[in-house]
Amino acid sequence: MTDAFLDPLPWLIVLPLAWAAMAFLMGAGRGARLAIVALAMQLFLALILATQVLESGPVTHVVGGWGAPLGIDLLADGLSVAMLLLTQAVALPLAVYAQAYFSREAGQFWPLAGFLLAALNALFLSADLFNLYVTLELLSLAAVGLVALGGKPAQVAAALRYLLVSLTASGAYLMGVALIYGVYGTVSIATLAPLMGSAPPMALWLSAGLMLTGLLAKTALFPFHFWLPPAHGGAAAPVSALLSALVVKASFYLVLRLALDVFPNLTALVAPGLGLLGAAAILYGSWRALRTHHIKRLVAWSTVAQLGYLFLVFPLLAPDGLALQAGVVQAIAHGLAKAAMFAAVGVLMLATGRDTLEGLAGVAHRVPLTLFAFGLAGVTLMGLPPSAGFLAKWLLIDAALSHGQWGWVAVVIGGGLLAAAYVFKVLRQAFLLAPEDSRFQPVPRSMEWAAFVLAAASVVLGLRGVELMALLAQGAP
Amino acid sequence: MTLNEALPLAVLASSLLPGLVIFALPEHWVGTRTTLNLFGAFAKLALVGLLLAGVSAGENYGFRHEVLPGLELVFKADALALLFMTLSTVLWLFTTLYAIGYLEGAPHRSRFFGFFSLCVTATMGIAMAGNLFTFFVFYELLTLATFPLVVHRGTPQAMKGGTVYLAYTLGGGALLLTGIVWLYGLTGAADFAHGGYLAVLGSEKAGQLQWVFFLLIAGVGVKTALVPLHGWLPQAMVAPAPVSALLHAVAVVKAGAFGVVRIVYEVYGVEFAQSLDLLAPLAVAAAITIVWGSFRALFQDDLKKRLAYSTVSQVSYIVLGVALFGPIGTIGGLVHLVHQGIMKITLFFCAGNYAEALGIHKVSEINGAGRRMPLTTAAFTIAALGMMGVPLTAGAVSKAWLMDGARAADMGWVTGVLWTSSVFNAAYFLPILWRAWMRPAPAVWPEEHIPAKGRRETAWLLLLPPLITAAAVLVAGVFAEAGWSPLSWAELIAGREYLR
Amino acid sequence: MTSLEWPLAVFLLFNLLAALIRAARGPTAADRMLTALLFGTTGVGMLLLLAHAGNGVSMPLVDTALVLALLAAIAGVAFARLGWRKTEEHHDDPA
Amino acid sequence: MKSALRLAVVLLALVLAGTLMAAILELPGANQSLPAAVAAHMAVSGVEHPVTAVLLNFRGYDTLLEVAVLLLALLGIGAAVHAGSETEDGGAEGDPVLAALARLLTPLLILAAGYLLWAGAHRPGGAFQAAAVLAGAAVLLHLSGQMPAWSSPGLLLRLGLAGGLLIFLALAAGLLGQGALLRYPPEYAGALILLIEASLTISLGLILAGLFLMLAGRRGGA
Amino acid sequence: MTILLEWLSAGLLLAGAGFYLAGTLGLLRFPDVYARLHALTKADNLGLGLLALGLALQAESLALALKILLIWPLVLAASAVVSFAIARRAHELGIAPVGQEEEQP
Amino acid sequence: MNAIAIVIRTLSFALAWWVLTEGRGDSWGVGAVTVMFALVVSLVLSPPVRKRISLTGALNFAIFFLSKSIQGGIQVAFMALRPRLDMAPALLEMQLALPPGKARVMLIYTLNLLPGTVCVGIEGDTLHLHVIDSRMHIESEMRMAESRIVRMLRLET
Amino acid sequence: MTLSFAFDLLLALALLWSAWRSLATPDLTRAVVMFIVFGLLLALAWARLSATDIALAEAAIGAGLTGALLLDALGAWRRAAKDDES
Repeated sequence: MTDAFLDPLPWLIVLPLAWAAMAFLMGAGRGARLAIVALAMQLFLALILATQVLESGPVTHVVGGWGAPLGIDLLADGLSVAMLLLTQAVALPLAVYAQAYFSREAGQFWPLAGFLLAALNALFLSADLFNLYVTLELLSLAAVGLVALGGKPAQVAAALRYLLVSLTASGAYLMGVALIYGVYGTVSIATLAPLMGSAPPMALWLSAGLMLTGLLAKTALFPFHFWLPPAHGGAAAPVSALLSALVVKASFYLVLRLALDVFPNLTALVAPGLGLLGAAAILYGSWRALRTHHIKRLVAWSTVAQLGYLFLVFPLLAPDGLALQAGVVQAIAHGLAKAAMFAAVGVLMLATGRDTLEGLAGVAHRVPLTLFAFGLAGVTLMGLPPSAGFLAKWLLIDAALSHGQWGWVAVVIGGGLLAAAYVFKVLRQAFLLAPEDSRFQPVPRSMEWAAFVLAAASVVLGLRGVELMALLAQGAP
Repeated sequence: MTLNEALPLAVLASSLLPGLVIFALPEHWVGTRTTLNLFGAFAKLALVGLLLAGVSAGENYGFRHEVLPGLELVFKADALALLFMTLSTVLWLFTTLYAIGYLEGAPHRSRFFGFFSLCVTATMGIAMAGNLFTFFVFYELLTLATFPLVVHRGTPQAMKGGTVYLAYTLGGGALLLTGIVWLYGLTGAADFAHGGYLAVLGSEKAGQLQWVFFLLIAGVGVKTALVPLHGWLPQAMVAPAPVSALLHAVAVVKAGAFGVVRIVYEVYGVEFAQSLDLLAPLAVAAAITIVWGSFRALFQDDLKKRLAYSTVSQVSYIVLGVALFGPIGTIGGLVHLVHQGIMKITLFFCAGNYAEALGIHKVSEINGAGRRMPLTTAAFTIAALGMMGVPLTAGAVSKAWLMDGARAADMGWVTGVLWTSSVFNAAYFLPILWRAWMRPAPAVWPEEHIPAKGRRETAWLLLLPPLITAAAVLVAGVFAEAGWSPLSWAELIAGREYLR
Repeated sequence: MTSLEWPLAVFLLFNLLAALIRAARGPTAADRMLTALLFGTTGVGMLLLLAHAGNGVSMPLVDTALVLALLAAIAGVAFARLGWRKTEEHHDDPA
Repeated sequence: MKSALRLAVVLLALVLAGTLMAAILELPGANQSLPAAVAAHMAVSGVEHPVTAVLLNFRGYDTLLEVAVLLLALLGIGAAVHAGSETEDGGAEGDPVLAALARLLTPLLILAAGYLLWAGAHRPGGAFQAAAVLAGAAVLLHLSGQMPAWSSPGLLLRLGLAGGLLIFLALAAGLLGQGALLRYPPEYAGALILLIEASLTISLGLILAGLFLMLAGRRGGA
Repeated sequence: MTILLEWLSAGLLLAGAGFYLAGTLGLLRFPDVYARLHALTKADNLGLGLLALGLALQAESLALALKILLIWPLVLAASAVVSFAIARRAHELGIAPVGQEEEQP
Repeated sequence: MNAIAIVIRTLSFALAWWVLTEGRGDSWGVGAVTVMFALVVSLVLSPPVRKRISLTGALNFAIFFLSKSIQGGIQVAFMALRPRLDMAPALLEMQLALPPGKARVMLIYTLNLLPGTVCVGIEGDTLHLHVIDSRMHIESEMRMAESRIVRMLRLET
Repeated sequence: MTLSFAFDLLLALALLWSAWRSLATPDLTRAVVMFIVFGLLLALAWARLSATDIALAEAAIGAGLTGALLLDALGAWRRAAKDDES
């Protein structure tokens, strides 16, 4: 009986909830150390869970002991564990980063971040459509709160816009869930899967459409991207990092989940459309990133572009699963790299006291480690070897070629070049000589190292794709 | 991990690790940095020596690491790899020495030497790559590692050059990647193999394979500076002299040329390539590049730009040699890989010395430099004569073999191309020599840094490397038939390619 | 007597909808607010009627009515104390 | 332009509404196994009201997360208000007429909240409704000048706000000893649910009140 | 007895509805805020009271009847306070009642 | 004295609980806690005072209040239902006889429910009153209410 | 058509109408009022759908909290607008 206490799965949800609430209890600005210790434990738990899944297949946890249709089941398969690992791996360095970043004014950052992470873990582990809705809500509210954190009018405005989009999207998703419940009388994915016939009733179509639309809006896929740049570009650096690296991935994960496990028949029909939107996102996002002079906006627009890659997966999904792996690897690579990039940008802005590209002149000399981190993260975003981003790109091109769909190859390659264009736009600015009158603030070393660790992870992961693939194969359809 | 697996990794590590440490070093730790640099260079030299001995004795050195299921990083140190590795290692040592002297007191040296080491690591990786994927990984790494070197000075002009460089090389990388993935789709994972591995596909896929060939060659052709993909090379001249030396003699253009060798010989196989009618167009492209590069060089007043166009022309000798069907041409191309390296590095060292000591940047400013800097000018002269193909120099050896190869392959027009190029070579090098030795020196040099009173014409760290490499040009030409010469090594490789 | 609840409920609903005219006309903010207050008291009555119409099953609706009655004052007071700032209605338009 | 956009939105809404209606009318509707399952397990749920059984037992995990959602809503407001606020002492000034009403109603509201909490075990009601009533009392007290707005909650208040979640969470984790999160032993289910609901009533009441009182805390600065 | 109760109850319900109608009409017809407040606080409350009384008569238990009846005083108190608050605010804002011009405060 | 107030309040809260739960006996576990809680809050909000309310006065007031309230409702209803509006609204000023505090609050509550009057404000001892029909005997009504409040609260005038 | 059905139909229409008005009206006061009205109608609707739990919650939240919040916000907005003018 007591070995349930040793099961890492429930603790991955309980622990972040607990430290979030404790951080709230400790008061504004407190809780950094608690969070770091707890996150280290979470990373450890996620690793244990990963080994369990790798060795003996998907793990379930029956909450309340009731079992699927009546109660809620938690499920950890390869896909969810990969996302869980990403979450903890991104969160821990960012926590170290944030501790230094918020040396004075953390406000409610720690509880909000704790709830955000709890929501992510719960989302990745849930196998119940309604419970997923609850986790989405938790996630959105935490994210909105984080965006508003500084309390500046622009931040609050961006947060409100994000909130509206998020609530509408959640509403659409919920409507979809309600319809599914109306048709099949259950919201458990495992129970639903065998019920899905080949001739779905209209309600199911509508349901799939509503859920998909809601999730796309949350993922900020073009043309739903409009809320993202102000929200991610205006928030505090650790917040932007968390949001870009993890939060938008959560809804993508959900789209993937639904496509694979709930609506396999309907997905094929919308897949080309999703791919086209993804391609548009890549082009438009990159173009906007190239045009902006605001360094953080640039990174935010880059997120819009990079999210596009994730949706190229759908037209290539069947039948070999190569593209699925590409999508997950891209999500992970981008997660690590974008967290690193936002963290690095935070350091750069702190060091120069400016937020424009022009202000960057000379940083190559002052904060070389950070710039190096930015460059490494850039390598991943461009999809250059040996990074994880390259693996994703390789898998995508491979899948596209094996389907004979040449167009996507062009998009992937072109997107990589565009990414190179905006990444080097920053780098070359950093290599310029600093003007005489520029002044640099000293930056805590822990921030520089956190950014570097994340960036390095995104590159090193590119050398360890085999393990990741083995993990993803667990429980894959 | 056996020793034979560890050695290739050790070769990589001998420049990678010092490079990473150097990044972290504070700017003023000159001594530590120099020690690390030299330690890495000598360690690599020793390791490569070990490999050379081993390969001559028939050992196989290799290491594999699976990145994705069916996608492996493969390193192997075979004879061809070692040809390139030896060249790079030796020249790296000299370039490092030169750079230490050249950059004395300059800012951002930790960054410079860090990327410098990364750059050589990438070159080693390219040399040892055992399949196209591995080749691509290091090919892109090379792009990334050289960019900061090109823009090192941080001036707007440097930025412009760097941007152009990136645009070309990343674009080339994209083409290369497409070709590689396409090929993987056709064959699955496959290692480089003597005689190629595509022949089994037969002629059914000929159309696809021709497209792939085009993509691959275009991809590596950017770094090789094949016309019309050469536009970045003259722009990249804004880099400091050691970087230019590295780019032109060891790293970037050579990586491209080396890629062409691997693709033609060990992916397609020269016979299969011939059967797909791929070699003749390649030869034509190389010929055009040779003539066009030489022609453009005639009109450059900027010394480094003239040398740059010279490189455009000379590197395609290698490609031309590869495109000539038959062992003799192959030997000519391969040996030129080495010969062009030592000649061109000498020229750039000297150009750097002129600029550093006297502020001479242009051909028109070089009047009388021979009397002011006799040793430098002597080295320059030897290398220039080599480029022209004057007998007893390394250049003469390559040209001779190439011409023989062309005749053997029934491509007589190639001889014409080579002669034309040689005439152009003479036309753009001889005026420089004449000006340097014969014309009187001006009253004031453009920007004199080294006072004339001293015994040496410039710092010994700047002087020694060009003298040694110039000597090597002569040695490689005079002792071409010796067993340890580059020519013999090239013959060994060509023998393995054609006489399987 | 159960027959009386539904006619009355429908009647009260009509009554409410008629009151919406006042909400539309104004002229002051308070006039509009009065409609909301009217909805409050009438809502309590309707909930009681519905509770009775449900014949014991929906007796919890009495609780609902009670809660509504307990909290009825809040909206009106909040309006008077916090929400009513200006008299000129034509300035209300945010555009 | 703006009116065209509005027209588009209206059309979209109409299309959605129409499709929804059609889809709902088309629903098979037969597949209602879940209510039966709930009914079958009522005896071991610890309560008599199916809604409460679902909310706190069968799908108690959802509720646990929802409590966090509510706390987050408050945190979000706190985050937005935090920087720009010039805190004000105590809301509206005293008003004897209103104060009298608040004094009269507050105990009654507390009684009603307690009643709803108790009622939740076997009929509609429960922690959330009770909490809403409590929050109403707090708003009334604030409006009548008898409760200050919250600029930054003190430790005791924070304990009250987070207490419900913490107790719920501690119980959920503690019940891992039974083999799973929130796996109540049937004989204690009723008591444990009451404990959770009671703590939730207080915490949620404070949270809901906080939504108003935190924003009111900024009013002085606006 | 029960018949009588039922008739009484019905009468109360109908009367209550009548007052509701009056309240609404007052709200619509009366000329200014103050007058409309009269309509709302007096007529509607009475309507509710009668309605509650009528329903309470039919309640199954004494406690339930009391519960229903409890609602009325609560609403009365609330109305009294709300109408005072609104009227005072209207007065503060300088809204003159019909029939008496008031100077701006 | 305070003890009596506490007992009275406890009893009335308990009665309210009994009404709310419709007399269910099993509710008293929660009920006891709730009643205690309500009692504490009520004691904090309105501490008991020495003076106690006169029971007869209160009853008297209640009857007065109820009848007047009904009368008020009927009056407004007739006014609203009559085909032609017949009203003479006015703003009156009255001098208050009652002392400030509870008594005045009671008066305002009453006046707001009495026929034809709504309070619009107090300035010092002056009460501003809106009347819907100035032809009525507002003053005497108000004095009646005042006197009943005085009796209920046992005030000395 | 039974009266209960008529009631439901009327209620549904009223819900839609109030929701639409609270969204579409440019006058904020009117929108807030319509929203409060909408809340009350919604409570009635839940009651009619036998979802008494939700009716209870809606009544409590709608009457006790949402109205107060919106009116507070309205006042704050008006005051801010006035500050901008002056």
